[in-house]
Amino acid sequence: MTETRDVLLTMKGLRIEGRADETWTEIVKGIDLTLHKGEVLGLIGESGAGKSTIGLAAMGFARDGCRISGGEITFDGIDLRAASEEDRRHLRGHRIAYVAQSAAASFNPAHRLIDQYAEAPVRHQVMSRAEAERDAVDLYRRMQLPNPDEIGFRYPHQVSGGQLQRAMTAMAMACRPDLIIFDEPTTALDVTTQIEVLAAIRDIVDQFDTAAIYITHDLAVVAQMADRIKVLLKGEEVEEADTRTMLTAPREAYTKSLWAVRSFARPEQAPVGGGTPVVSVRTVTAAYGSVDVLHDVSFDVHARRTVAVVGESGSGKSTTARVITGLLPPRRGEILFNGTALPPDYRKRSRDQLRQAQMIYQMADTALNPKLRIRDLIGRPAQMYLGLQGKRLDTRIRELLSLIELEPDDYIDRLPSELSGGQKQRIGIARALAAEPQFIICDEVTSALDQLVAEGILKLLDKLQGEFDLAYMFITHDLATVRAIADEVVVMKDGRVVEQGPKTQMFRPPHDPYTELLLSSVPEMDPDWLTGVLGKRRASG
Amino acid sequence: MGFLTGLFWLFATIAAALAAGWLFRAAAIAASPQGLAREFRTMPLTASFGLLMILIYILVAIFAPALAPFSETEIVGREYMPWDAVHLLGTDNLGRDMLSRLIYGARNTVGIAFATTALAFVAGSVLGLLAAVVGGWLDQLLSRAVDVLMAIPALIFALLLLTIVGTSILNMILVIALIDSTRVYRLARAVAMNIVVMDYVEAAKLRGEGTWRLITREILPNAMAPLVAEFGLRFCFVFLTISALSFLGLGIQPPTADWGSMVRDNATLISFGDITPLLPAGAIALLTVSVNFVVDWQLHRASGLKE
Amino acid sequence: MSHIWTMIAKRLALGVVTLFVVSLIIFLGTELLPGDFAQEILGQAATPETVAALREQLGLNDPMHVRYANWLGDILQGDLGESLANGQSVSDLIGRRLGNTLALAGYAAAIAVPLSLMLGILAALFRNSVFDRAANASALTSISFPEFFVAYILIFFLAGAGGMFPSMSNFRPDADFADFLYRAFLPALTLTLVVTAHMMRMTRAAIINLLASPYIEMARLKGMSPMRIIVRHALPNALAPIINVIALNLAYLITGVVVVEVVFVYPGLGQLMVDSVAARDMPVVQGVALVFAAAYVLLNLTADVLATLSNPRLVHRR
Amino acid sequence: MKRPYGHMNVRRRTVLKGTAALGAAALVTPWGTPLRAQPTQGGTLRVAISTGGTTDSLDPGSWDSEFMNFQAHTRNGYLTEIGADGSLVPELAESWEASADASVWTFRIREGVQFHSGHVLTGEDVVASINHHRGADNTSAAAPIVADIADITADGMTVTVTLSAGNADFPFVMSDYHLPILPAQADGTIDPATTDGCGPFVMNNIEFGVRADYTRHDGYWKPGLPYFDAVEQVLIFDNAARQNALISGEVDYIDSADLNTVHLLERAPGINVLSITGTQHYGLPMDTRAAPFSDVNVRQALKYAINREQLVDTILNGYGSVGNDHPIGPGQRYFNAELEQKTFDPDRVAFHLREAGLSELTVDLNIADAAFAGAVDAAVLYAESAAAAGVTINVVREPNDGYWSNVWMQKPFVGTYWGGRPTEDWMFATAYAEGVPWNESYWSNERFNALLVSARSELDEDIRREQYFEMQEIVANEGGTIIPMFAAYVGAYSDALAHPEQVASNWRNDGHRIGERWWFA
Repeated sequence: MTETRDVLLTMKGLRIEGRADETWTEIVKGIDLTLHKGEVLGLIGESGAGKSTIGLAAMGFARDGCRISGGEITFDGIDLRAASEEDRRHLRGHRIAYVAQSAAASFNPAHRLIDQYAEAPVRHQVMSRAEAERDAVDLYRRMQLPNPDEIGFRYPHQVSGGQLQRAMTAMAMACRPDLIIFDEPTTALDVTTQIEVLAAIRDIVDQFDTAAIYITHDLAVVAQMADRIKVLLKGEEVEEADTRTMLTAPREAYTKSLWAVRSFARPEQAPVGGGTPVVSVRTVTAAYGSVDVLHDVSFDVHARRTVAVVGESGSGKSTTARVITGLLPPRRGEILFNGTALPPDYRKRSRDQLRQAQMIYQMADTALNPKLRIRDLIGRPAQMYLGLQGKRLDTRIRELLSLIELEPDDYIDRLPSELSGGQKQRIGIARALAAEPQFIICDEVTSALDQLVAEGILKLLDKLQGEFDLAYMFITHDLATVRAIADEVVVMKDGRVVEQGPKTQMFRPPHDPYTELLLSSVPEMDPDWLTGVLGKRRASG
Repeated sequence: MGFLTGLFWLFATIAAALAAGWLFRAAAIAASPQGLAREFRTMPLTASFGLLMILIYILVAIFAPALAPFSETEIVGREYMPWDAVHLLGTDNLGRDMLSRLIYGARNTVGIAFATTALAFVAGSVLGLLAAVVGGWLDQLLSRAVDVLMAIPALIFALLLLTIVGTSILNMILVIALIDSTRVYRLARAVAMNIVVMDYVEAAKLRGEGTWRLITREILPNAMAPLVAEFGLRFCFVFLTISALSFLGLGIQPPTADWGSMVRDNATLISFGDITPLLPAGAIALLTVSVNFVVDWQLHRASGLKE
Repeated sequence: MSHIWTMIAKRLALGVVTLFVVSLIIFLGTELLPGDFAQEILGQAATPETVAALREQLGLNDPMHVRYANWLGDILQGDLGESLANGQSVSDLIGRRLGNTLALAGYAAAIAVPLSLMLGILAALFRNSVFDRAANASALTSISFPEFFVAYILIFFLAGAGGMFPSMSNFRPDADFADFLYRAFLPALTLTLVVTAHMMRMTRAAIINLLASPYIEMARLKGMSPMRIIVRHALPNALAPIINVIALNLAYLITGVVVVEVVFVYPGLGQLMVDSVAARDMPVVQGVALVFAAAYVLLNLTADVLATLSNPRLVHRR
Repeated sequence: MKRPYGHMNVRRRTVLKGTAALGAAALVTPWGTPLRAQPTQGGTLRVAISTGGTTDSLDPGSWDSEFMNFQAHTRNGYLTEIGADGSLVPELAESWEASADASVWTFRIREGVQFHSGHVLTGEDVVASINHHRGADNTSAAAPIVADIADITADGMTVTVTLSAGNADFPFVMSDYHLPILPAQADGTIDPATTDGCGPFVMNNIEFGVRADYTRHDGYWKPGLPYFDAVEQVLIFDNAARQNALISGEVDYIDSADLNTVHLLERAPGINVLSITGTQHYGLPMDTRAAPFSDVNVRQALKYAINREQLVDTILNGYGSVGNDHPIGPGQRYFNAELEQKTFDPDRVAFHLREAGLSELTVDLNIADAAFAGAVDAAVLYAESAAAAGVTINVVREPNDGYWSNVWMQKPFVGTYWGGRPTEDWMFATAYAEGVPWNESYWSNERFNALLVSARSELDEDIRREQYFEMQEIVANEGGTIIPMFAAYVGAYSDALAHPEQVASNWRNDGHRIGERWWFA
């Protein structure tokens, strides 16, 4: 009796289909799931695993172009598939709430936070508008938002990403639901912000004893949040166990490979003993309009070496890249290439100078023209810089595709939309290689990818560096990536270099306080990590 | 009773149109190669019907001399003869065969409207994309010039220009295209502005690509969807402009048959409940609706909204 | 808010420049027209001597730039000049007609704007339904008929012998408001049919465009009803394009309705402009062109300001 | 009331033929509706006029639209009036007499005529009104017709006009619509912007290109007139709109019906169509100085190559009559009915071409609808019939706007229209005399010019008739203008209106005097 009352949500043999080109394909293939009251279940898997789809199905909801085709979903005794749309609507936001990945995109830009907070309680007739407003302030305070009394009266764009994510969690709590679906709530945040949000979410879930499904691809994060973890792969369950068991003794090979992802690190290289750097950034100060965003930035990148530029969003990493590529001529300072100063504006650079420095972008989706085929995407630089035509061009394209480990015959005539995220990123790499450069800027190239895929990309880049004597400048906010690939590290904050040196030195104390904060904020695969860090910070701060 | 009969015919027409669309779609799927057939399978019946109609209009326009029982301008009988076996739709105000003029009208009207819209699009979108890509003074110059041109009421501006340059068909195409191209420019520039900030455009710029290649390879293919949608609406606005000009005496000049002028010439009949002017007007309306059905379908595909 | 005032000031300055260039273009355009006022007004019934005498009398023999400079000088002092044809003050002439034009445009807009918003919202709500397709098809049909034809059809059904409404809107100067509403109903209805489709399609498209946004999904997951999602969550964010297309159509209602004016015998500015161009009555042509251009500039400005105000990002800076 | 279309055709044709035979102003009364004998008082006449514009003005010298012409006769009085039967009758001039050479005219002004402002008419007003159009550099459209006045003086109620040459038709000239009698100001001039007048109606307001409103002038000198209490005059430019206004009862009278659909209008209940053939004619002038038109045989060939009946049937929809290449209408005093009517005759075309020494003939005809309604269609029809006679006519369509400045009298073969003039002399002197500004065909004929001068001051009726007959023959056979048709004035009115048995043919709208002559039944 107690056992059944304790169960909040069950799914049995859940099947969900998605539509592509007028045909339905199964994307969730028979999932069973049980969630008890007050329990937090972590759903983990790579993109395409069906995590979000299952999470939404828990609300009886299928995205446009998807349909729940089989199985049972029972929430607190209510059969969600059989219930009317009206009834399901009444549950949503009221008894089951949702926290989305990007709060910045999921808050309606046209309304103030508190209006959006109050909407569900007022519409579901849980409380009056005035009560809702009072309640909002209370929850904002509990979520440790600054100025809880007035922050609700701001518009979403006036609030930072981390704060928005907390406000969204507060909004989900508004009706005191029995269940909250957290759909990658911290993926889009900087590490230092992520830790605060994680703490706030965990606190509030504890305080109200709310059950939750926590969806993420980040093992370290789920370790902090979940009581149990379910691992998914391509719409099927791999295994499920309580968190500690799962972390210490994964049963399945796939799970083990996930666990092993962080092991890649290239061997340490001897420090550079002089010689002309390929690229040298010399005391660069740059401004957007009249506001300086870079102050006296200097560093060198040598051949066969990778310099990682680390920092949170707004630290000036990408601006530095724009200065090097010539998109943003600096106000002071200069860029030397093999010891020679480059014209500050890319339009003044020679074709060969342009060829020598290539760039790989973070979002492969926007970096590849969606209307061009792979052949044209990577053939163009070869054709333009090296004058390859016809048969020779075709051979070169195939060569490049082989280099990035894609089967030429299969891929040469595809459109970007017919590729996975990792494959797109590989095309970006091939495009850079096609120019036969000496220097490549990699701008957060792995941050949008699943960890397994990301690791593949990093290994590929490492291999290519050896083969072609490339110099890399690696822009990232992810210290795991730094650990994996960098030779030297440049830490930036607010447009300034706060610390720089060889990787080994960087991961060894003593640190600059900011570097320390960055390092300590990276989640670890230890369920007690978050509690520990918070305890330490409270004690010291 | 009359209302019910009307309703019956309305539904009968819609049913017939959808049936025609269905048959056409089936035929198109059967007749076309694999890739194309898949496109057709996703086509809603409205779009299929629209495509069929456009095809018929094009065929009629091309084969007008073979299809029309009489010549475009020949006076074959008394004025305003009723419908009979020889003159299927009767004769017009000068005694010319109505059906023949309708058929020739397809050639003139569709041809002129298409040429005008196409010209407006080429001019407007090239300049709009150029302004977005090059930016700076060129953008300022073009945008301010377009502002000024748009501040002059289109119809009155057309009237003025046509009076200056004379009312030949070529002049009319040029003048309307000029005026319409300002509207296209604005749209093209706005759309391109969203595309030039994309990383792939930045990549192409850093690669050292020229402006022309940036426009034609990187931006234009990605700006096609909204431009195509605009094309559909512009296409019918061109019809309207031409017929409004005809109304004011500056449109396509007789004896050339065009639907706008044919509506105009016979328009007074409607005051007496005679449906003759509905024929050319209906021909315009049917084509407009068809074009926009197809455009809607293309737009829906491009928007990626799956429902 | 101060940045909005700055924007308004800048745009107004730009608007003045636009007006200046428009007046120059219209002036040159009218100059290029064959014949001049003296010839046109005296027409076939004029001897070369009378034409020459009239030309001298009106100062048409001055060089072009002198005449333009004179005209511009007067404008800067707030004087629109006098009609060459009948010596009436251009501002009086325009003033009367402008009132009529604005009244008709306002009348049509008062029907068309709410109607098209409502239809657009409903079409977005019931997208791809029979209602959506029917609304879309009938809207397209109504804009693919020439204006004058729509007008004739309406007259046939709603006026005619024993009809409900007058076929002619030529009201007495002392007509009251109710009389105006009654007499101007058919032209307003014609214009409504002409502009509704465009605004409706834009409303629908702008809303549907947003339906894939995460915040719309969020609203659905908060259990909000479809109607509320459209009206409360999508519409406020779709306002900018909708306002723009409304402004464009209002500008059309003010500047582009000469055909409807002719059919319904409505004494508006369009007919005045066409008459004056035909007669080469330069001061009137210039005056009306300025009014039209000013209407366009002001409407665009208003649209931009409203679109800005509808976007909290632009109103409430960080 | 409805009748089948075919029936109408027959009726129309019969009436038109009858008109020609009668040689008088024609009145088509719809299917013999009996005319009310007893005019009744009261009501507001609402009239829709077809042409006019915002560029109209109150200055009588500028009047050129039907709108202003209508207001002219509704508001004003004239020295003389052309009666419904085409004869000249006294109006503000009680009587007049001429010197033997017709060069000095003395008018006796009517006593006790009051302007709307209360001012009482004297000879000074007449002199001031005429002088408004006189003098060097005068821009009045009427300046040419008063150019012959050497001197005009008033002595109380007598006005004496001295002409530079004799003119037997001078009193006719005084009926021209540009010459209303307006009150003289202290300085002996008239105020060209005045809305005063001494006609049957007081003008309350006028908005050019839109409307004008009048109320009855209670002190009008013609006993019992006018019948209406008020007149509302509106401008409706669009054919369909005008007809709709009549059908829906918005107006009682429209001055011009769309010839394309007039047969349908006739069938509408309660609507009568009024068709008057007067002096309005359409023409195709050739520049007689330019080859090949300088050869009279070429001109004759072109005149025989046109199918006049077809043009009247198609372009005028039957509302009009064929022309005989001279500008004198069948209703006029000295119309030459004995002249052989030219018809489409390929043999004669061939004959004249042979005479001209040509094996074939190709000419350009530059034309626009501004020349007359349906001008381009007429040109297309002409080209078709001419082709059948072996003459190639290339129809070159010109823009309407600017037609009168750039094409007419500039290109060698064009289209034209004339509202006509009430007297033969006036018409010939305006457009056919050597060297006059509007001699459209740049035609010159010695015999014709001599006859014109002698007939002008000829007071003997028979001699005068003979002279005008000969002039018509010369113009028809040697002149440079093809005049294929006389177009009727086709208006329409509601059943509620009634009019006298005879309706004037000198202008539309019963000589624009509907306000004074018609009444509500």
